[in-house]
This record gives sequence, structure tokens and C-alpha cells, in this order.
Amino acid sequence: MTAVDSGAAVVGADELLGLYEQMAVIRRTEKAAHDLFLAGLVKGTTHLAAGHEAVAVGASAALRPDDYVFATYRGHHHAMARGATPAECLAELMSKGTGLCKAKGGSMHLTKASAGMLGSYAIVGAHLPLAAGAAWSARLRGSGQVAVAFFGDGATNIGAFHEALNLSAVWALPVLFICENNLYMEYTPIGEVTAVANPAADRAPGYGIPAEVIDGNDVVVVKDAVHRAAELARSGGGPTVIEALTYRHFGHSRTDPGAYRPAEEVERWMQRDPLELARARLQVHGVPGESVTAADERAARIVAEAVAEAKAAPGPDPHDAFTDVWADGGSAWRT
Amino acid sequence: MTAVDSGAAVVGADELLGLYEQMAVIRRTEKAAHDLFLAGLVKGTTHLAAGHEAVAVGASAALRPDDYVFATYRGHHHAMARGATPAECLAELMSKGTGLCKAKGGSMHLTKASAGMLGSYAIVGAHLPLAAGAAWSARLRGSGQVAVAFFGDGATNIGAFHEALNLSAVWALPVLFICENNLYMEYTPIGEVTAVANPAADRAPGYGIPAEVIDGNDVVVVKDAVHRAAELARSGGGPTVIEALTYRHFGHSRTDPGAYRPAEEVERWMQRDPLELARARLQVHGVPGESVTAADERAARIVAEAVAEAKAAPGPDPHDAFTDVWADGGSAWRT
Amino acid sequence: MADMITYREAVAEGLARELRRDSSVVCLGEDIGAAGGVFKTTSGLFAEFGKERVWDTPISEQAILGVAMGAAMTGMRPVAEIMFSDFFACCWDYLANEIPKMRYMTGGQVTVPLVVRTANGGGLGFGAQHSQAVENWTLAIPGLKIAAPSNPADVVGLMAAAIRSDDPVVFFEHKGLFASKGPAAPEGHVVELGKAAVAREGSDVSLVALAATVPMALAAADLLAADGISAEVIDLRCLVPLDMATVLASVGRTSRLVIVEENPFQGGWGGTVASIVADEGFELLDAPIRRVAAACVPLPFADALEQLVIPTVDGVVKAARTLVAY
Amino acid sequence: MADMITYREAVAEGLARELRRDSSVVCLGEDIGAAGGVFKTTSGLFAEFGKERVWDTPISEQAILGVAMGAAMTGMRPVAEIMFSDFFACCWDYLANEIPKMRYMTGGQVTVPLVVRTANGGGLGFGAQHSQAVENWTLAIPGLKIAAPSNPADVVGLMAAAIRSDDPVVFFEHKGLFASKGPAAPEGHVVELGKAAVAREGSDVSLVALAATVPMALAAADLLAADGISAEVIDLRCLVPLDMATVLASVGRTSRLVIVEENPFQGGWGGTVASIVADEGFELLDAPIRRVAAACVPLPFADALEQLVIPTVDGVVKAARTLVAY
Ligand SMILES: Cc1ncc(C[n+]2csc(CCOP(=O)(O)OP(=O)(O)O)c2C)c(N)n1
Ligand SMILES: Cc1ncc(C[n+]2csc(CCOP(=O)(O)OP(=O)(O)O)c2C)c(N)n1
Ligand SMILES: [Mg+2]
Ligand SMILES: [Mg+2]
Repeated sequence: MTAVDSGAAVVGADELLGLYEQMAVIRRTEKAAHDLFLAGLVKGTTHLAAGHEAVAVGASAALRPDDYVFATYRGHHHAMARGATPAECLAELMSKGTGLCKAKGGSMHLTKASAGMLGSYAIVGAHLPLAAGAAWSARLRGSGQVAVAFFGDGATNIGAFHEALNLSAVWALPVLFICENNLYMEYTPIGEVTAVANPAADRAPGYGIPAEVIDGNDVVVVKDAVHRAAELARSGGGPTVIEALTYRHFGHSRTDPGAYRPAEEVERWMQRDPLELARARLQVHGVPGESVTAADERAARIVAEAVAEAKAAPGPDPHDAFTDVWADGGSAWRT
Repeated sequence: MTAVDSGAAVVGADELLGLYEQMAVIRRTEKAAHDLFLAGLVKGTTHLAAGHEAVAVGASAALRPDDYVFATYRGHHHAMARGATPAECLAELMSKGTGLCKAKGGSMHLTKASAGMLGSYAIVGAHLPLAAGAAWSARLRGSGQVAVAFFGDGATNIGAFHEALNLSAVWALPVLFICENNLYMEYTPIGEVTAVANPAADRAPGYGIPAEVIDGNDVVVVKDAVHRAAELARSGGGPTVIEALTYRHFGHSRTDPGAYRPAEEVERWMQRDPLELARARLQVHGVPGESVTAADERAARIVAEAVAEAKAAPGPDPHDAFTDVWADGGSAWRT
Repeated sequence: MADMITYREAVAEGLARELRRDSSVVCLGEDIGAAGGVFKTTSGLFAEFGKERVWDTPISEQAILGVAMGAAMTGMRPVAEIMFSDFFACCWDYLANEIPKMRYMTGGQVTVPLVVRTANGGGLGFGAQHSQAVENWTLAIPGLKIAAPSNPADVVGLMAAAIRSDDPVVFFEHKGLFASKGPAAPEGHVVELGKAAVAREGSDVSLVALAATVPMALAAADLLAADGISAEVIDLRCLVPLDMATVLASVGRTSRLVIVEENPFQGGWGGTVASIVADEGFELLDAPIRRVAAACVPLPFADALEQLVIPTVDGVVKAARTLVAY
Repeated sequence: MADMITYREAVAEGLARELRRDSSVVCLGEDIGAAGGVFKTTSGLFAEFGKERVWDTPISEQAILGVAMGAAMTGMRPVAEIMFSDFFACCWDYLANEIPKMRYMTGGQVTVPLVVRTANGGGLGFGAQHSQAVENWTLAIPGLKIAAPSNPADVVGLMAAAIRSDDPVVFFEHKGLFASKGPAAPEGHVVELGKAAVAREGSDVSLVALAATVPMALAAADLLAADGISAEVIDLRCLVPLDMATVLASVGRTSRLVIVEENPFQGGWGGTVASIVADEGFELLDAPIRRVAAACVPLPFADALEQLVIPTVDGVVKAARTLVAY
């Protein structure tokens, strides 16, 4: 626990309680997704973000509603932080017609365009240039928006990362590259395939981009860093790289037990649970324990209702297998 | 002219005269290729390396005969520095059956595998991972060979560059990445699309790779730097990035007059012609002017004979359009 | 007779018209700005529209298409140039996995109105990595529209349709046609995507062609006419939407089909066309279906060799004669 | 009866046999080492052969194939894994422009004896970017050999042939088959590349299939048999070399052809097969050629939707019945 003060300069007590509740909702939704997967109600695969909540919630708190967010296959937390409901996320995972993407995207592709959540991408690194493109578009339109790409430590070794950072720097685009460094790719530690200590931040100087390594489990720290980077970007200062250190509570995907991670390491990180850190800060703020408990209870209720709602929802419309390829709504490719 | 001493510690007088002659041969071959292109005897396109001679000749002088070299579409100098004859290069450019690649490769793909010159590649950056692979192979076989990739400044912004450097560093491969920074891509200055001053060397720290920026027009400097990097690589010290500053005397390709380059800049670089620099060093060495003149004359004769030989050579064997796809020599893809 | 312009000029003209019409159109690519493009197909655009509309990029094909996609998702209509179509291989993820799947994967939430322009095809002696006809690569990917004009007016008309389309369009400009001339396009000219043209009417055999194989098929038709064989030439113009109605109608008239494609035979688009005719048009056929395509080898550098590998007028004539004599 | 093993185990077994046999064989890929691969297809290799033979890589698909190519050019026989075939799009330059063209471009100076293994195909609910059947992408590229086994013994036999081949081979392992079982391969088992198998003999209709569509075609043949229709099932095993002799001979016996392919119809390999039969086998045919392929849409996540999009036993039965009734 490194949280020593309230962080009140960045986040007031009421706001912090709100952020805490958001994180609690995400945590419980991820747990629900895990259980539903084990119960066979979520098919395919799913990559849970429990442990990463502070990155998504802290960043969203620092962004404007019209800013753009691009996430990875591990993106449930970003979808929810940007306003997707647990029910529409879980419905998507459970292949329901009420899912965010009509059950056509799935866990790896949660998207809520109306909230500026412009997608989750399952090809590692591919969305970094897209975020740069959204930032370019914002600049061309003079809208003052920024775009944010969230990505894993493993994404820092793929070509698209390099091309996106360079172009963003050269064009001084209002884009933030936020690495969720959780120390592992799938089952291999990032340290085994990268010769520098901070795979994102240590590359930034090669593009002339400022970088910061932060505690990604502290929602206040994240909000602060993202806020500063977003302001810089909006004022024409170009991109920033933020490397947020965090840890996933579940395995990489599906039923991976994460056996490749030393117990001691897991233990250490569990003690740095973002929810615990926020609770500690709330205490310093003087927020009464009952308020926190009430937030937890609200979160539990929201998620329980979401599970029930998603379970009750109808399956996908068979017709939808053949819609949405083209802008006219259809999929005809020949006469 | 920055050459102030003889550089005798690196290259003795006799060797230097030999390197000078190699450069003179390359220079004249490039001039011949240019003239043959204008005369319509070289078809397609050709990217001349006049001005870059010191990089190829200096590097080759530092390498073992069994080391591997990978070059770009601007690779005539590397082919010749590794032992391809002007005649077989020009024959290739002129679509002759006696060409290095039987006229199936062309100017952009000169290859002389028997001399460890493992190809010229026309997709920017694509060969950097190949050089890493040859280095990996050398390591696996315990052969003590190193592999060298030569590439342009423009190649430093493509994904393959990033992936190759990272993997080479992590696996500590005996590979040298030598950037021929001639300030321009095709018609656009590299400075307009890169936010750091040295597009290759300034990226190296992000991979934990040592880097050096050198005078790429001084054959002695090049030999020295490549020699040190090769020794480091052979001793298990992993890759090095060398950024060799140089300048092309012709336009980018074909008939490009290079009008986008300021006259003053061209002038300045022409004064730093690698042949002039070597001549100055020879003088300090005390090599008599007649010896230099004799080398020039030999070079002129070699190239004149090569032109005549290539012109007289037969065209490609029509049969060869359908050979060499598979290792069995043929191209059958179905029964 | 209408003014004549080159295919190369038509590209710049088609782009200029849309840049003038719609301020959300923006171009990006390597050396497309002040340099006017390596094929001079963006000549004059930088001067007229300036650097906020015509952007030079680093050599970063993934970033070019990725940035175009991100911009297309957020209100712009980017036109990205990939210098040679062979370099699609360097950014294939965007063409295969990202751009064409976005709308579907999000249940229709996001459209991607962009155009990817590229110089395609061989015949210029650029060797194996700068000469490929790769329109068949894109045909393998549901979610991309594919245009490949054969003449200057179609370049302008299809460019207008492509840029105005809310769907992603891959626009193949043929290197071998850049210097060719044809009538200029009238003001406001738009050629709807997915409508093939009957480039020449005939009754004995249908020659189905695309881009550079259209003039080839027309030349073959001339030679065949001298033999008393009447060949109909269909210019597909687009691979997606694929106008099979026009092809099937033509085969209905001629009963014989030769497909002329520049891509290598083994995975060529002609296979798709042939398979549809062999199914839906089976009863129309009086002879086997013949495909004249490139040989299944990389493209050799020497023009003498390249001519042996890519389709030729002679090859088309021979195929048509065989079918008519069948 | 022979020992039964899973397709998944056969992959590891096939690799292990060659790693034992030839010290120049070396494996690389993401998480293939101690983790045994995300599909457990390299399980046990790290323990037996150690880290100098089985290499974990960063997430750098271009580097994986590029390094494999460089090593293959210099005396090694690398076997590179690309985790999902969809990621071919991230390293397509190596598969399309570098690996297959090297030998030809250099006039035969350099061979590239490598294998690229990948998990291909759908049916597992992995969504649009992790489910594609992309064997047709590789068919578009001259210079690649292409194997796609349908059963464990063929996995081992084709793997041996692929690794021993001096040509580059793309080896498609089907995700939907990993759990399926079949007889183990005998010691020293090698299945020559380019030889199709008649998986079931029949006389009324030929079903030409590959990888996961082979069991599908066999299941369809069972159902058809109940109707009194005798279907012959051809397992192509490889797309290059493509064994058209076996296909044409089968059509000679049955006069009817259904092609069952998992890739989307629009640019699928079935088009190539159909076009050759519609040319060289025209006179053999008593009915149209029918292709059962995936719909031309990205693959949807929900299995209920995915089943509507990819080929099914039902679809094959229906197509065969139509042709027999023709
Ligand atoms: C281009 C590409 N290569 C490989 C994969 C398979 N894959 C999915 S997630 C993953 C690990 C990614 O690690 P990281 O970027 O650290 O993100 P994390 O999963 O830890 O959030 C890999 C290798 C992929 N999806 N895309
Ligand atoms: C992937 C790719 N993109 C674009 C090109 C077209 N192209 C050929 S050379 C070149 C400029 C390369 O510049 P640089 O790397 O500096 O090398 P130089 O030509 O100056 O030696 C470009 C853009 C290419 N061949 N490959
Ligand atoms: Mg990670
Ligand atoms: Mg340069």
C-alpha cells in the first residue's frame, strides 16, 4: 500500500467514492463472467481485467465524454468505465441478442461507439494506429478531442506499436498510449522478451515522446497522470506514453490458472488490489465505512441484476448473421 | 574533409589502396548503370549507390568471408563489395542470362549467396529480421559468423525494424544493423517523418542495444566501427546499431534528378565524396599519386570490360521463366 | 471527340474533384505531397489543397492504413495510398482483419468510409516484389469493396463512387495503364460500384476482364474478328460487388467463357467467376471454361521472361479460338 | 486396432519425431516453450529438447517468420508457429513477398526449407479475428506448399514431409480438430505432399474436402448413404501441390462435384478446383459444380450465428442431393 495521502488535490471524496463504486462494479462483473464461463454460459474465450480496474476508471475520470478510447481483447473494464452497462457486456459474452454488439463481437470486441468506446481489438497492437487516426481526425476537425489506446506490455514488441508512436509524434497528435503492464503476456513474462525494464516507457524517447511510469493500481494516480497528458495533447503538445504497472487477478484467458506466476508475486500484488488502495484513500478522506459498504452493496446489486437480465435475454437474431457488413445494413457481395 | 590522419591503426596503406580501388570500381559501375539506363539498356528501375561506397567497402573489409550480408534494393555496392563482379551485376541489370540471378531478380535483388551476400530486398525493412535469423542460425551452429543488415534511414519507421531489433537484443544475436542515413527517403527528408535526430541510433537504447553514429563516407571509420561491433557480436555481446551518415550522388531511382535537395546541401556532400576522403588519407599515408591513378585506371578498365561483356551476353533463357520456384528446380504446383 | 487524358491524370483529377466537393476527404501516403507521388498520380493536389488535406507519411504502411481507419471511424473520409500493391503485405492486418470486420463485429455501430488506393500489376520490369496483381488477395476478404478501372473515365467515376461510399473500398490503379489515354470524364461523373461494362459486344465467346486485361481482351477481340469470331468483352470494373448478372447474361448469349486475369492462376479471381458460371450457368455452356491467368511463379525481372509469365493477347486469342472450335 | 491419439497430440508427436531425427530442426513461436503452446500442441517439447531447440518469442510475428527465413537460408530447418492463422495478416509480407520468392528471385541460389505452423479455422466461438480459415490466402501465393491435415496420422505424416521438404510449407492445424481422435501414426510415417486421399469411395457424387471439412463430408456421406446416394469423399490434404489428378479421376467416376471449403466463398480455394474441373473435366460433368463454403461475412462470435455462416453437414447433404437429382 503506497497510498499515503487522500489525493484530494486530484479527486475529491465524493468523486473518489464514485470511482470506487465503478471499480467495484467492474470487479464483480469480471467475477460473474468468470463464473458464467465455468458454468458454460460464456463460450469461446474471455480475458478478465480484474486487478486492472484502476487504469480504466482512473483514465475515464480524466477524459471528456467525447474523447475516444480503444482497448484490447482484455477490455471489459474499459467498456464499463466508458458507460457500457454490466448487463449489455455480460449479454454480449453470453451470446445474447441484447449484447453490446448483438453477439457478433463477443468478449474480445466490446464496443460502445455512442460513448466514444471505439472498440476492443484482438490482434495485439493493431489498435494503436487507429487511436492515432482518431486523434488525427480530432485535430483535422478542430474538435479538441483526444484519443487513448490501452494496450498490454506484450504489445510493445509488435511493429504496429512502433509505427503508431512514430507517426503520432511526428504529427503531434492528441493521443495517449497507455500500457497496462501486468508483467506477463499470455504465460511468458514480458521481461524474458524485452531487454529494457519498462517496455513502453523506455521506448518513448526514441520517438521524442514524453513518458511516465505510474502505479496503475491507484485510481488517483492514474487520473492525475492521464489528466495531465490529455491537457498536453489538447493544447497541441502531442502524444504521451503512460506505463501503468498493474496485475491481473485471473489467468490470461478462459480457465488458465496462471500457474507460471510465483505465489509470492501473486500474493504481493493481491495486497496492492486497486479496490483496497482506493478504500485506504477513502479512509484518509474521512469517508465513513458505511458509505463504502453501501457502494459495495450497490455494486453487488447492479451486477446481480445484470447477470439475471443477461441470462433472461433472448439469443441472437439469426437474421443478424447476414447483416452489418455494409453500411446499407446488408452483406450482398455479388449480383 | 574530416580525415586528418592516415587511419593507419585501422587500415594500412596497401589495404587502403585496395579499398580505394574497390570503391572506384563501384563508382564507375554505378555511373555505367546510370548511362545504360538512360540508353534504355537497363529496364524497370535501378537505385544507384554512388556516394555510399565507403559503407559497403569499409564494412566488408571488417567482415569474415563467411559472414552474411543482407542489403536493400539500393544494393549494388554491397554485392560488389562482397565479391560480385561488375560484369555479373550489370548483366543482371541488363536482363542477361549471365546476370547474378539469371535476370530473374534484377537491380533490386542482386544476390551472391556463394559470397555470403544473401540478397537485396525491395520491401523496406523486411530483411532486418532475416539478418537476425541468419545470426540466430550462426549461433545455433556455433559457427562464429555474424550477419549484417544494411538499410536506409527511411526503414527505421517500419514495424519490421522494431521487431528485428528487439528480438536480436533479447536473444543477444550476432547481428549488426547498419543504417545508411542519406537524409532522404524517396523524395521526402527523413527529418520530416522522424522526431529524433538519428533515426537508427536514437532508437537503439529502447532495445538495450549499443549504437554509434559514424561518418559513413570515410572507409576507415566504417571499417573500424564495423570491426568493433563484429568482434562484440562474435564474443556473445549481441547486436550493435551503426548509423553511417552518407549521401547519394544520383536521385532516388531511375531518372529522378533529386530536385528536392537544396543545391547547397548537395554541394557540401559532394565535397565529402568517399573517394576524395580516401584519396586524402592515401596522401597522408604517403602513397604516391601514380599508385592512385593506376588504381583508377584499373577500375576504369574493369568496368569498361564489364560493360562490354554484359552487353555481349545472351538474353535470359526463356525456359528459366518456369524454373527455380521449388528446390527440385521446377514450378509445378498441381497434377 | 471528347478531350483525351491519361489514366495517370485521371487519378489526380478524380481525387481533386472529391477533395473540392467534400472537406472531410483527406489524402495520406508516402511522397504524395509536394512530390506528387512516385507515379505522379497525386500531382497538383498539394499545391491546390495544402498540407492539411494531403499528408506525407513515414514508411509505415500499417500506420497509414491504421490512421486512415481511425479517422474514418470518427468522421473523416480518408484516401490512403499504398505505393505498390505488393506492400499490402506489410499492412495486411488492416485490410484483412480490421477495416473489413469493424462494422460487423460491432453489430453495425461503426462504419469505415475510406479508400485505399494502390498501384497494381506488372509489365514494367519491376521484379517480383513490385509487380504483382493482388486484387485476388482482397477478394478473399469479405467486407471490402474492390474497384479496378481500365480507362481514365472509369478512374474518375469509380473514384467518386469509392470516396462517397460509406464502405471501405480498395482502389487498384494499374501501373501498366498510367500512360494510356482515353476520353476525359464529364463533370459530376460517377460510376456506380459493382456494375460491369460491356466493353465490346459479341456473340461467339465472352471475354471477362479487369483493369489491364480489358485492353488486352479488346485487342484479342480485334484479332478474333479478323478470323470471323465475334468476342464480347466484359469489363468487370469491380470484384466486389461482383456483377455476375452481366457475366451470366453474356455467357447466355455466347455460350463460351474465357476469363482473363493478371493474378496467378492458382488462387485467382477467375476461379470464383468460373465456379459461379459452372454452377448457375452450367446449362448455358457449350464448351469448357478457360482461364487465361499468370503462371504460378513469382514475377521475373527481365521483360522477355515476364511476358512469358503474365497473360498476353496471344494467349487470349488462342483460348478463345479453342473454345469456339470446341 | 491401432492406438488412438488426438490430433493435438499428433502435432507434438510429429514435431518431436523430426526434432529427434535432425538436429537442424528448431522450433520458435509465442508461448511454445515451457507453456507448451496455447493449444498444447508443443506440449513436452521444451522438456525433451530444451531451450536451444524450442524458442519462446516476443509478440512479433514479422520477426518470427523473418528470423525463421534467415535461419532457413543458412542451414537450419526452422518450424515457426503463428498462434492463430488470422495473425498471418501481421506477417503477410514474409509469406507473400519474401519466403516464396527468394529461390526464384535469386535464380535458384537460395532455398528456404522452413515450416510455418498455425491454428486455423472456426467453430469454437473465437470471433472474427481468431476463427478464420485462411488457407485460401496462401493459395494465392506461388512458391508456398500448403498442407492441411484432417486426422492425427496425416498430421504426423505430413509434418514429417513438410519439415524434410526443402521448400517452404505452410502447415494448417485445424482448431476444431484438436480434440478429435484417430489411429496413431506408425514409426517413420511420411505422407508425401500433394497426394490426396480417397477417404471414402462412392459412385454418385464426389465431395472434395480439406481439413475440418473432411469429417463434415464423411458425415454427409453417411447421411446420403441412408438415402441411397453413394458419395465419394476426397481429402485433398494439400492445396499445393494440388492433386487434381485424383479429383478429376473421382469426377470421372461420379460425374458430380461438390466442393466443401471452410473459407469464405468469394475468394475460396474451391473456385480454383471448380475452374479446373469446368475446363479439363467439362465433359465428365453431368450436373453443375456446387461449392459449399462459408458465407461472405466476417465470422460472428455467437455459436448460433457462426453455425449459420460456416459450412455444415446439412449444407453438404443438400448440395449433393440437388446435384444427384439434377
Ligand atoms: C498479433 C497477435 N499475436 C498474438 C496474439 C495472441 N495473444 C493474445 S493476448 C496475448 C498476450 C498479450 O499480452 P499483453 O500485451 O501483455 O496483454 P495482456 O493479455 O497481459 O493484457 C497474445 C500473445 C494476438 N492476439 N495477436
Ligand atoms: C514497405 C515499403 N514501402 C515503401 C516502399 C517504396 N520505397 C522504396 S525505396 C523508399 C525510400 C526508402 O528510403 P531509405 O530507407 O532512406 O533508403 P534509401 O532509398 O535512401 O537508400 C520507398 C518509400 C518500399 N519499397 N517498401
Ligand atoms: Mg501483459
Ligand atoms: Mg535514405
